[in-house]
Amino acid sequence: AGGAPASAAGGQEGGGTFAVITHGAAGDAFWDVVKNGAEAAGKQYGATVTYQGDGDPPKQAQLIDQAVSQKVDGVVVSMANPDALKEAIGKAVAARIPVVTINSGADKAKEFGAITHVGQSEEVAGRGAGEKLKAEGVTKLLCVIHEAGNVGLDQRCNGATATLGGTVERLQVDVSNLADASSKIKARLQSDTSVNGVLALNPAIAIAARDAIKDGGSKAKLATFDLSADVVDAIEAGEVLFAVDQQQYLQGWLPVTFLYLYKKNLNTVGGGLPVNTGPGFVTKENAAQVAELAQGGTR
Amino acid sequence: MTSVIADERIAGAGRVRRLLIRPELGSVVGAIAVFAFFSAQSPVFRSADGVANWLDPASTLGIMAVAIALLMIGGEFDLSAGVLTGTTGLVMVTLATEYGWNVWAAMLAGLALALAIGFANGVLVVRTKLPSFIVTLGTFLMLQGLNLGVTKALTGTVQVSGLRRAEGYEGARALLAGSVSAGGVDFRVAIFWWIGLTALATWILMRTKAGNWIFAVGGGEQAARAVGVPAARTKIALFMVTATAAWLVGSIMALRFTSVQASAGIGQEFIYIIAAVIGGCLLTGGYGSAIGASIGAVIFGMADKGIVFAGWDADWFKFFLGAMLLLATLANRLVRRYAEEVRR
Amino acid sequence: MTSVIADERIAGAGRVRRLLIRPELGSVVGAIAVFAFFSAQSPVFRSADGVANWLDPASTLGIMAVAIALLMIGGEFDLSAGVLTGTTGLVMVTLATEYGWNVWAAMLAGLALALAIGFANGVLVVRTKLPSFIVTLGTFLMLQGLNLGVTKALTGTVQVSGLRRAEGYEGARALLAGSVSAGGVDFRVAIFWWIGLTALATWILMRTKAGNWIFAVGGGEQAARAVGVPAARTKIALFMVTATAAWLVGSIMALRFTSVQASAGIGQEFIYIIAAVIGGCLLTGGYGSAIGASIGAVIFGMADKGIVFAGWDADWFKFFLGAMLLLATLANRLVRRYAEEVRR
Amino acid sequence: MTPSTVPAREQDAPAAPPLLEVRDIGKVFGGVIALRGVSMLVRAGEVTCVLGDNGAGKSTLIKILSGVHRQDGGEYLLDGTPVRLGGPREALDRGIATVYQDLAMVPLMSVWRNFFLGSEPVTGLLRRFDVARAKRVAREELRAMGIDIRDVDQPVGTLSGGERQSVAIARAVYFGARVLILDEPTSALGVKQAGVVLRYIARARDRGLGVVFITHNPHHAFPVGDRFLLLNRGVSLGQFGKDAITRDELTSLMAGGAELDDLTHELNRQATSPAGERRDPTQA
Amino acid sequence: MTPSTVPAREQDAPAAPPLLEVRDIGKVFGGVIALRGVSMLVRAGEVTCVLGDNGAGKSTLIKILSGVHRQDGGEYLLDGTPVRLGGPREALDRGIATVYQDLAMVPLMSVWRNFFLGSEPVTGLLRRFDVARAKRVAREELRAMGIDIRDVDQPVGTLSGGERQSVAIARAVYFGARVLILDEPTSALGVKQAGVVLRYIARARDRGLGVVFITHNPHHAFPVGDRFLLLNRGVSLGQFGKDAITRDELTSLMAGGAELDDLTHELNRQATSPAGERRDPTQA
Ligand SMILES: Nc1ncnc2c1ncn2[C@@H]1O[C@H](COP(=O)(O)OP(=O)(O)OP(=O)(O)O)[C@@H](O)[C@H]1O
Ligand SMILES: Nc1ncnc2c1ncn2[C@@H]1O[C@H](COP(=O)(O)OP(=O)(O)OP(=O)(O)O)[C@@H](O)[C@H]1O
Ligand SMILES: [Mg+2]
Ligand SMILES: [Mg+2]
Repeated sequence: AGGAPASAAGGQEGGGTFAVITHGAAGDAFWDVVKNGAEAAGKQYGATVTYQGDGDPPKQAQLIDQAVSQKVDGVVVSMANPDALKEAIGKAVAARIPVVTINSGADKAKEFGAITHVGQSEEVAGRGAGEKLKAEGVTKLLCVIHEAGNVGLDQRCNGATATLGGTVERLQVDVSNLADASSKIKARLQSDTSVNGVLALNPAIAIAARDAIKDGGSKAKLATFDLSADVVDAIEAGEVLFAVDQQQYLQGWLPVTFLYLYKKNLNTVGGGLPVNTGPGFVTKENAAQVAELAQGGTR
Repeated sequence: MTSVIADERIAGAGRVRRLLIRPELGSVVGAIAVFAFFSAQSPVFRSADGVANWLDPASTLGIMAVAIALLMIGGEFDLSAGVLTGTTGLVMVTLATEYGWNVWAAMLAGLALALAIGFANGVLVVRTKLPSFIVTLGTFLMLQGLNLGVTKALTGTVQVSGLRRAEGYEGARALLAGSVSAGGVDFRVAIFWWIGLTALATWILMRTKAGNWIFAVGGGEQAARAVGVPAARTKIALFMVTATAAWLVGSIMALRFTSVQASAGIGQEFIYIIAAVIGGCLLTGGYGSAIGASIGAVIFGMADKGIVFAGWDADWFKFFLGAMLLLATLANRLVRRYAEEVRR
Repeated sequence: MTSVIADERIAGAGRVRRLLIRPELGSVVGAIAVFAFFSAQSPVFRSADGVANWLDPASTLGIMAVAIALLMIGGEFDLSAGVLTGTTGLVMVTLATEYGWNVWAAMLAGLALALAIGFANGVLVVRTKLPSFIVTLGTFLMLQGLNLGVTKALTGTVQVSGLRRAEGYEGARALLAGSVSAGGVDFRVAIFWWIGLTALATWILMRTKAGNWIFAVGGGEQAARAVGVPAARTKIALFMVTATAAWLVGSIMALRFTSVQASAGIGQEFIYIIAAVIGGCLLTGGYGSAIGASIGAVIFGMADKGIVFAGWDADWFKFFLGAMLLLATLANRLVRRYAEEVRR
Repeated sequence: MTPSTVPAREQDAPAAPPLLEVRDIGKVFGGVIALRGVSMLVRAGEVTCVLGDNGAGKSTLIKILSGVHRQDGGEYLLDGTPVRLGGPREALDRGIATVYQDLAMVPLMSVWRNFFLGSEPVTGLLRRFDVARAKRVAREELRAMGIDIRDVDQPVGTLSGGERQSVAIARAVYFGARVLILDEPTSALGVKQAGVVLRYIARARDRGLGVVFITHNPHHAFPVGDRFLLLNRGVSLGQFGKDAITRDELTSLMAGGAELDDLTHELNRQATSPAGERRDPTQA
Repeated sequence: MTPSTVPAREQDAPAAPPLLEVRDIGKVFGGVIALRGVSMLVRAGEVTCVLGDNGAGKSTLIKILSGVHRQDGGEYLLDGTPVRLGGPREALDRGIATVYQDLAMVPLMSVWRNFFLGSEPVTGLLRRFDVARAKRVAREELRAMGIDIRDVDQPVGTLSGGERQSVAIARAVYFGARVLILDEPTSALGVKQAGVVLRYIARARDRGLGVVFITHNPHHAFPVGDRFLLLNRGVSLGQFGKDAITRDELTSLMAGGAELDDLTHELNRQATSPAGERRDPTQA
């Protein structure tokens, strides 16, 4: 990363400068893979990619404003809260900076003037998880939210609720204190023995949930979003049923590619229709293959 | 008594040092250093567009930092101030969209709620004599729960939106969240609110009874009480001022982004305190200035946005931010240390 | 001088009140109240299994709260303590997995780093005379950036894992992160570490020179310095003690989960302070107890888990937590107020 | 000399009730009884001295009079009617001004801000704090007391012990009152400054104020005192009128024996060995 | 009487250097000159009194002697050799014990903890703080001073002003030293307690200690002082030997004129109108 931004805008050998601005907090396992994808694409095309993320919509909007001030060659935005970003994206469009939206916000992308949308919403991913859990016989599901008030996490739980058919209960834990998270999940399982499924939304929480289920002697089935080496191990050991894999690496790689092509060649992909990246599932069958990739931060 | 014309016990350098002793002057030096640093890193940072850009977050932060500075000079903390900006925004947007209120009416309702919460904070602190750190931590957590619980109960999601369509929106927005064009660059009106409030707060601190009382309740509550300062009333009023600032910032944000997330404002409370402390407020109360807090907000805003302008890797963002903060406060301190030696 | 056998100026209720005046006694009452409340809500909560469950997070919180309490009695804060638990864990796991170190050696390296950071914090605070709130906020942010930046640079992901396969893992785990079975229920060994450290800290505070110095530098640094207490050394040592506790907790967590996230520990620093304050430590320093901080950790742990046991709506979780905290500290305060009246 | 059960001059006093009276008041701090069954009265145009050993309860009594503490028992009367003071503000509003031994000042605030704290002069339509006047008055009043402050903007925390005390006294005197309470005002003062304070006390008395004056220095107490209240270990030994007591009796009362003169002789002997001394404190 | 440029008794003193000497020292706080060109010496077996108005710089001088402040100019000699004190700890280690006017105690700590602060007695293998002994000694030493503390566990912040002062003095005396510095130790004390302190000072002198004693009370200064250093507005007016000065001269020196007696007469006149008075402070 690095490099002088504004001066580099036109000067960089052909590549250009693209700003990726998401609603993921720094260090979030999911968004980190997006970042890796975007940066890898940038390297590939000789473009400068700057990545910024902030879960607070106003701050995200300010980051977009900043990118516009720097006159970048393209902006990639995740739209968890389209309303709040409307003005900032409008500014970018007005300044003739091409915008690609990623992850959520597919329905607003066109309206706001984005050239295309990549990924699919958290809600859809949640639906997939719900369906699969239902097939496994889960009737009462615990959806573990590790960041209260985060729209993306809430949408995942909503999606699961929509397709599971049974009851979905939420539990709030703190991702930065796993011992505490583990004991809270255990407490919930101990006090309500009818819970027979747990859906973690983060790989570290999945490991904490696995320990909680084991220690508490519960029979609950466990599924998670996103991957880590530990989660892949757990899937292979049968402790975790599956991990929802949105292949978010593509949500970083593709938009940079599209913007690069737009800049070079004025290409737009799919006539502005959304490009879907997932959901994929990592299960016992394909865990071994994915394991290596997860170690490398591309899955 | 012999009355001397020029007191021989005053050292020559007195005047210069006296100027430097003002709580905010150290932070001015820090601000200049940070500005110079990032200007060298990125030409956009020092362009009019860039300045408008980093002044924007500095303005809302500054409004809160000034209020928090008053409160801190008065010897108390308010950890609920950040989340209260979210609460007032949520109330306003919910009333305007779900219940069809006029935006102005919804804003007034938000103000009433903010004042009630500020009053409750103040009364709890004054009555129970618990440290305000703990009391407002309690209200912070409770508000956080309320924001989420009520929003979910009413809308089924963790955010409310659609304020744009509400009646009276355009007018309110122009007043609080619009922008003013100067030399082809748009500056947010919040910047003017911020400057105005800083001036007002400075005037109150330096030139009114109330200001004297604020310094006194923070610097020696027992002594102040003993000479008849209404300490309880002063403190309650300070909490209400902070709540009002939170309402103002909450409304500015809601009007600007037309939607509010239930987690809005969480974690900001410490940034307000940081800005006030960088600006020279003592954590123990009784000392500080409103201008200093504003400059603290500028330093924070510059460091925060400067790192992005400079294009440094986001993974290291916090590292640079921490280093900036330390260096800015250190510069501040060195200037002050040169200027004074206080015995306790 | 007339020497009186029984001083007529001591009121009858003296003994009882004297007992209640101890900083931790108010919190004991708070703890009993919270326990009774949740026991009534949920039978599992009061079962041995339930107790083992909520004692588990209380133990790691308690270890930190005790160290932070010592530091707070000594008049300082450490906001970097939470993220330092993550740093030490990351260092240990990285060395053991990426570089193939023995787990014990990796732990020692973590300890050395922690001590260095504690020392740096202490020296910065003592030398620059900046408030420790600001200095450790700086190191907090810097460590947060380092944790993420270095982890990503080394592994390409935001976490390090695979400690299980490292040499010496089993032994270290048994000592720090294992469990002990009592009556068919597994209790974590961290609980015993916690109890032991609380006892040690209490002994140091009450029965050693160093304890006397800690109270003195927190309650009146100038006065302490004037009678020859090595204030700077005492404070630096306290920061190093806090860092050591963070290392211990970081190691416990890493050994238990065999992987560490770059974000581990962020935000915990305030929970430590909350526990210490609930346990009767003054934010202004010079007053408090280690046992109190431990009980504060228990109260926090019970409230935190009790809400889950009681099955209340997760959206409202923070609301209940805030209410609990307020009530527990209020109970604490009422007991103390009955027992004493301090003039400043 | 015997303590008068009814206060001195009670007989020849007119029917007018005393400015301030407390009857049988007590105060307990936690397990500590600081004061028990103490009565005293303050009349217009008289100086009441409160005498007693260290820890006798003088400051505690003063704080009850000035509304800082609420008494645990007994009655508090102002102009003959029982009152319950809500706090120091109320006491001030009723004309009771106090210089405290330990609650004097806000150290971080400047001299002039401290001087006017709680009674700020205001000016203009906006009722703003009249800073220029406050600085001028503070400087003048202090100079009148013999304290030549370099700079009224200096924080009180950086003043010398006696300078700090002078600011508190100057403030109480300046704002006037019906009752002026002074808790060891002269202890940290130089001879010259103490003389000025004694003169102020006399002038206040002459203007018809009731003054309560605490001091350990019999040379300060006797010249201005009209009435002497003796406290010992929290209980009252009675009030004495000036006519009922001589200077030497007073000195010996304050010292528990005519110690100081003894001492002077003893010290002048320059004994190298303390053996055989009448009272050797280090051997107690 | 004329100030001796060489200190009094210098002539008949043996060649042994004084315990402590400062030459031409000064101190500036920010823009405030607190002390300029002051010299003094402290000899074994002598009491040096430092006299001066409020704000003259006495406490500042004392703090330089005891290592709290570092002087801005001039020399500091111990036993004739120049030293640079690193702090109060070093001063203590070199045998200089001090009772400060304002940095006395840690209010939240109990009496016995304060008493032994910085010099805790230890016992046992683990070198733990000998609490039982600390409590006993603190109680005994205070009782010896005439202060009968109810409970040595009481926080110092809840003691009366004089009690607090007594704890500080008892501590300094108990730990002994070669030089004992006392900054207005008697100002908050009752006559009885002050007598005890003066006796302590005399005993310390007789044991061969050098004592520096600050007081505003000539009745306290004269009986024990051997040598008097006069400060005025931060500069020295010279040191006087006891033989070079009478009690009345001393009193008048301290007061800037024989004010107190004047005052007594003036106050006894009970003048209702202050007009025509020689010096009316309120009209200055
Ligand atoms: N808040 C308190 N808590 C406990 N004890 C207290 C408190 N305030 C005062 N005391 C005790 O009450 C007694 C009387 O104190 P007070 O300050 O009234 O004495 P005093 O007569 O003013 O003494 P001095 O002449 O030394 O100032 C003292 O022994 C003191 O220890
Ligand atoms: N830290 C400081 N900052 C500024 N001025 C100071 C400071 N310390 C002392 N001074 C000033 O220096 C002068 C001397 O103070 P000092 O305390 O030495 O006086 P003193 O002779 O002890 O008086 P007193 O008899 O009233 O105690 C005072 O005028 C005071 O205002
Ligand atoms: Mg007193
Ligand atoms: Mg002094």
